[in-house]
Amino acid sequence: MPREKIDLPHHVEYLSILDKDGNVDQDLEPDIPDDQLRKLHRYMLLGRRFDERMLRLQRQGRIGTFAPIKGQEASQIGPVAALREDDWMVPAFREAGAMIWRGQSMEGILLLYGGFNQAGEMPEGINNLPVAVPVGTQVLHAVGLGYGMKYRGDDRVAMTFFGDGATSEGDFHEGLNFAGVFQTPVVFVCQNNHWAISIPRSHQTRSETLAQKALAYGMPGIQVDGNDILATYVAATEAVERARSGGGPTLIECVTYRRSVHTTADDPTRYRTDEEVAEWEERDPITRFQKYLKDKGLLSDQELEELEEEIDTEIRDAVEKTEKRMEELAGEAMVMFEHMYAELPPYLREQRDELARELAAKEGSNG
Amino acid sequence: MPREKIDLPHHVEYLSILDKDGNVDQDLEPDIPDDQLRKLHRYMLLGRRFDERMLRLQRQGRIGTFAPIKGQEASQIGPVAALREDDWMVPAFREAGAMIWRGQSMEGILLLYGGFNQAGEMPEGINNLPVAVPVGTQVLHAVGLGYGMKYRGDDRVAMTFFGDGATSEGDFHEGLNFAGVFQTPVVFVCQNNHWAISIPRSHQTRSETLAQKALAYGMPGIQVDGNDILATYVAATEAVERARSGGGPTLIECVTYRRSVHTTADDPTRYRTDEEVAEWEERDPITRFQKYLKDKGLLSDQELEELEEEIDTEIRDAVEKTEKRMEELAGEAMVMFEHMYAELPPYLREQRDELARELAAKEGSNG
Amino acid sequence: MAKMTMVQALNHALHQQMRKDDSVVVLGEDVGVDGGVFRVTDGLIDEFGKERVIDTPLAESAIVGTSIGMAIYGLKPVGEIQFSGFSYLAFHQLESHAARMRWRSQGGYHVPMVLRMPYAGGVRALEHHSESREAYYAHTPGLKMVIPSGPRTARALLVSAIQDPDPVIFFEPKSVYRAFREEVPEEEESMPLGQAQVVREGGDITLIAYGAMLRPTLEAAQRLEDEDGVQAEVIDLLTISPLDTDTFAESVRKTGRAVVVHEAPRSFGPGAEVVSRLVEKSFWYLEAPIQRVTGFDIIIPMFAYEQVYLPGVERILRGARETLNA
Amino acid sequence: MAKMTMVQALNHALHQQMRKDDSVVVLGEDVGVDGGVFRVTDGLIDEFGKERVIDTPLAESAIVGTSIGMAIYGLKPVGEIQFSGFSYLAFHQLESHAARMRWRSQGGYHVPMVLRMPYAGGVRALEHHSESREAYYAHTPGLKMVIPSGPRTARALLVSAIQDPDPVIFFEPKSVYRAFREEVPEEEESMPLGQAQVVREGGDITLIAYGAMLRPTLEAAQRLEDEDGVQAEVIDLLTISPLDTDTFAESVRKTGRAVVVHEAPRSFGPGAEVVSRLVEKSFWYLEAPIQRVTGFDIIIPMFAYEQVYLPGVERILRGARETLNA
Ligand SMILES: Cc1ncc(C[n+]2csc(CCOP(=O)(O)OP(=O)(O)O)c2C)c(N)n1
Ligand SMILES: Cc1ncc(C[n+]2csc(CCOP(=O)(O)OP(=O)(O)O)c2C)c(N)n1
Ligand SMILES: [Mg+2]
Ligand SMILES: [Mg+2]
Repeated sequence: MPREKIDLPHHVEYLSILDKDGNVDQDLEPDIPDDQLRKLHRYMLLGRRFDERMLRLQRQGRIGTFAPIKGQEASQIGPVAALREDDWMVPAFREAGAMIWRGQSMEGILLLYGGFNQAGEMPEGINNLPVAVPVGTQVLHAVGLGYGMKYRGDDRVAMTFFGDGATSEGDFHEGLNFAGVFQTPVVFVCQNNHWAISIPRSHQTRSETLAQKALAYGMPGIQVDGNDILATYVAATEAVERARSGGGPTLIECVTYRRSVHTTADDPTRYRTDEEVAEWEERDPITRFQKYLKDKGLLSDQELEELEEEIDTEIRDAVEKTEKRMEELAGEAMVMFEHMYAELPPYLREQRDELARELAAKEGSNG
Repeated sequence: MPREKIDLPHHVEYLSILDKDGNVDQDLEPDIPDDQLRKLHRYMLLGRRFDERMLRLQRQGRIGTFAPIKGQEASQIGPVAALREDDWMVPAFREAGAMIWRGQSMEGILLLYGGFNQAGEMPEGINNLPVAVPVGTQVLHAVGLGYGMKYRGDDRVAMTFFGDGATSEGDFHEGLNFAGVFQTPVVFVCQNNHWAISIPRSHQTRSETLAQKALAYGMPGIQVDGNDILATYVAATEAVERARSGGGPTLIECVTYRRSVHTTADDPTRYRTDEEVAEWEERDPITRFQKYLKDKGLLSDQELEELEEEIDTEIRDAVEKTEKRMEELAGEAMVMFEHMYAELPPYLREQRDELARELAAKEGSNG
Repeated sequence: MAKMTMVQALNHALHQQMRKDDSVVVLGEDVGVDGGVFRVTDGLIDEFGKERVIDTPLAESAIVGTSIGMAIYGLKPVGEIQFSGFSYLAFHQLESHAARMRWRSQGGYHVPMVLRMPYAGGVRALEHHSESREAYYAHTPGLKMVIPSGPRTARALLVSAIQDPDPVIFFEPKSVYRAFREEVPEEEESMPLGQAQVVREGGDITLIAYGAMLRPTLEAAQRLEDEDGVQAEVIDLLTISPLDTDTFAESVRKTGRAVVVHEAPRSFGPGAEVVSRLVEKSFWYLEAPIQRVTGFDIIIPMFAYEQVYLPGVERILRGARETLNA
Repeated sequence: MAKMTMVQALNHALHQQMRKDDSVVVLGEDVGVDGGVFRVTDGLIDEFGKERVIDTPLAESAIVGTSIGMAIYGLKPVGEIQFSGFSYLAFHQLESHAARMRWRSQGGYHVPMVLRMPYAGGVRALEHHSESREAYYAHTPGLKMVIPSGPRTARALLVSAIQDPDPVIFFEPKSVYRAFREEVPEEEESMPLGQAQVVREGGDITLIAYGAMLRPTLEAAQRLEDEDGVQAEVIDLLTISPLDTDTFAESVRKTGRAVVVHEAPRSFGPGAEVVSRLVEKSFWYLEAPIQRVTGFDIIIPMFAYEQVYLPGVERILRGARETLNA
């Protein structure tokens, strides 16, 4: 008949491998093949440059609102790099980098933010769900995918991304709880970028870390330096392996920072200081990793220059292709009736015909 | 650049004061006035007997479905005993004991389960919300009440009850998170009665305790022996005092057992064993407390007998009064149009008149 | 052929579909060991095991949200919400994802799930256990909304719903669950979704109903014949969305008069859509205003008064007679 | 009097009501420091502080659920849902509690809350940011559902909504937010909820609209006059529920013809209720089928096509002409 502290079997860890100047903790340094290291770097850089380009396109009115990833490259590319192609990735709406790593095209992403229904098409064989806008809701889909994998005996894993803000939503809770109970092979990656639009992390929840929320579901939680791609990669690899081998789900909190606007509709000067942003610039995930690669002899200044050019061309091509595609698609509004159901029911066929007649009449009167 | 365990400022405690045979841990024994001890006992016993009577009434078809409290008396009366009258209580649907302690009448409860709209009336000056059927949803109302108290500078507290099953719902999560962030004076009391209809506690969540879910919200959590009214009272008193003095919310998990059916529509033999139920009979909260009172010289066999009789009469009176009231109210179906809005809009006045005409016509043709 | 209640017929459909197709899984609160609070899933766990008949934690959004993920992975989840009054906790998953995945992915992914739930009044239940809010789902593009009226239609429609490649909300009128039995063939039987049935022919007036309201409507039709010499045509909608306009529009072109019956609140309810489509498709044939005999626009009362609230034979009769005399 | 946009007018109403009544509090995601993503709550936190202008964590159900508790405690919470497409996460709190507390407690408690949210299309936004699903709320007994059409009605209706003792869902047509300015008096001005306005008189046809659809409807009316010599009466519903039947039923008794216009999907949409009430109240005066000019029963497309989806002047004109020629 005591009053005593309860010992919990799980605890919460913090992991960091590359410090902010790019120095590596040799005890923790993972053994990643050179090619893979180069690939990680390439995709982070591509993500950064594509983001910059999209911002310009948006400012020019050539695409609509989108959510930049600047500063979060390591938080999303490290985790997906731990996946196999036949695993599944379930994004929120700020994972352009992860989506590209996983095989989605820049064209597709541009088309999405250009406002075209047709952007929904996923390239053949890519196991990514589409962007999910309602915050936190996609977490459950990953759990369902995970259930399917387990049910079918497939040794696959579902990884889902969400922000610090998303942890306040009921669906986050229900998803992690289901995953715990059913021990589904799911890796929950929280990109804690310190802000949910104007709400700072400290006001989102009173828990000291987001990782510790794992304790509520009897699963391991780990907080990592989200601007350290070695750490995000290592944490995710452990979690993916655990999930794949039947060890159940993991919550990973990547501590990072959204250095750009929330979306292009947002004005962050209303709620945060330039100093705070500048502080995080110093912890840039790409510069840091470049230092590491240079130290390892895997990246020279010239190689970097060449890579930048290559990426630039790639992005330019994608933009050009997409703008052409947008022009082609501009007149295809009738597509809005497609894919509502496997088969269009009669009343929708009538409505479609209604619209087709309207468009034909307009065409006629214009011609 | 370490890999290290994160220290959390809060930990989770377990508290038990009276053991299952009614022996008290003298170090932990609270200083409760004799009258209050007698009152705790009286309401537990009343709760038990009223429950038994309701079950019979239901079996006789005189009331509808309800949720018995048998075995959980200490889990709900201990906590509300820590409240002041001007505090607020926000129940789920299995808190008849707490409701009565807080001043609701047995007549009102019987009328509710008798299926009458009029049961919703709360006696003047009683700060209880009505029964909330959708699991977990009421938790948020307590947080809103708490916000109001804080905003108004009232030194009050809101206490809300819910079950183990409710902890899986998104609203539980959102409620505790808001309470943590806004430091509202709310005490969250989970009656972990081991079952959510047929789902055992172990299948509801993988966390080892429900109390540890508090860590996700940066608030203290405590698990108590829910069949020990001294423990539930002490834990609640601490939490209420903390809340009242601006120390924020607490999660209390009362570990107890639903010894009866889930509701009268349920057949528990489908999902649990008689042995399990029998085991918990041995940990009965009332017998245990009676032993304690007897040891303290606060209860004799004769006093108990008298009390039982007194309670019996009280319940009989309540049942009689309610049955008379039900007869009176049976013809008052028009009440269904009342209290939909402060003022009935025109289309509803029309519908009300429509029904009034229909009932008058029926009356006429019967008469 | 066996005589079955609606509960038995639904249970039969689930057994049969699960035997036939191992991608069919059942999930929800108390659907496994307990067999469902109404016993619709009784015995499934014994035959198919707990991986396929999944007792979930208490979380409606998670039931629907994980079903979506399962369905995308190729399973055919049949989720249960214990009462339709609790489906609102999952409303966003239904509106924002189940209904949209096919569209959002331009056909790349689809969500062949069924979400079953008991709905409507008449069983003396607690608050939130008696609502009829099918209009919420019927108004949601991307969903289908089905409501059977008896054991045989329940079985056949559930089979179709399970086999349908898109998400189907399946409301089961709980007052019909054990109210009567019908012959139900042993072999699989399905019925196309989106097709209403003329269940009684007549040339004088069209009565349109569904779910638990079908039986009182049929009874009213009989009384119209017996007492007024009026031949009422009765249509059982069966699918609320996509609504089979042709069947009732055609009937009203013949009868010129219509009454639509439902338990749901009247305003912005399913009846309004039926009326509107009749105005659009059969206006010139109308000889009288179309009547709505429905629940009132209030919260369905606690059970002591629910029978007064619910449309019954008398109220339907009165509506029909007013329409006939208009 | 000052010329204000709808955003300014709403902001003005909030400032004024908060100054007048310290029980009015504002809460939601980004409503404080950021002033709301559309700036409707701009400046409030500076004047009233963060206890009254509450930046909440990201959780819609909690915004509504805690508002309910606050309202019961005597506050008048004005919650904001960032976009109506995210209100479904709180649907159960609205249906099961906000709408029912007065009823459940037989008048003991009531919920004087307002839930504001931008709705509808036209601003080139992402998925879920352009929906019009007012019918969900209009079909829910216990709620009121209000949609202003311009700065002045927005201000006056928001004042009434805040002062109303019952829960009001307040949809703000975001394409109108900054589209034009209107004179708005400095003094408090309110308008009764549940009352439609005849905004243009005419004897030949009645056009019924609300929200962002009012302006194209008025433009169509002007063109009917200019091009067809037809006098259209235009009614702005303003409150969807309780729906002011009298105003439009009377108008149609005069004109015999009606078109109802909305962005929401057609089937089971608000227009269906308008049609049904016209059938019930003005049937014998109808000279043509009532037309619904509405959004299609599909998910509103991504923004490249949204203008094709949305009813515009041309589509309204066509509907009106068909009705006139029927
Ligand atoms: C359910 C829901 N509520 C509100 C929004 C509007 N909104 C979009 S992003 C966002 C903040 C998200 O914060 P976080 O989860 O931290 O992700 P981040 O934007 O930082 O990547 C909000 C409030 C939304 N999309 N979905
Ligand atoms: C949102 C919701 N889902 C489902 C139900 C049906 N239901 C009523 S009680 C209950 C189990 C509740 O379990 P718990 O929270 O442990 O409380 P207990 O019944 O044990 O007191 C269920 C599933 C409900 N009332 N509300
Ligand atoms: Mg964030
Ligand atoms: Mg329980």
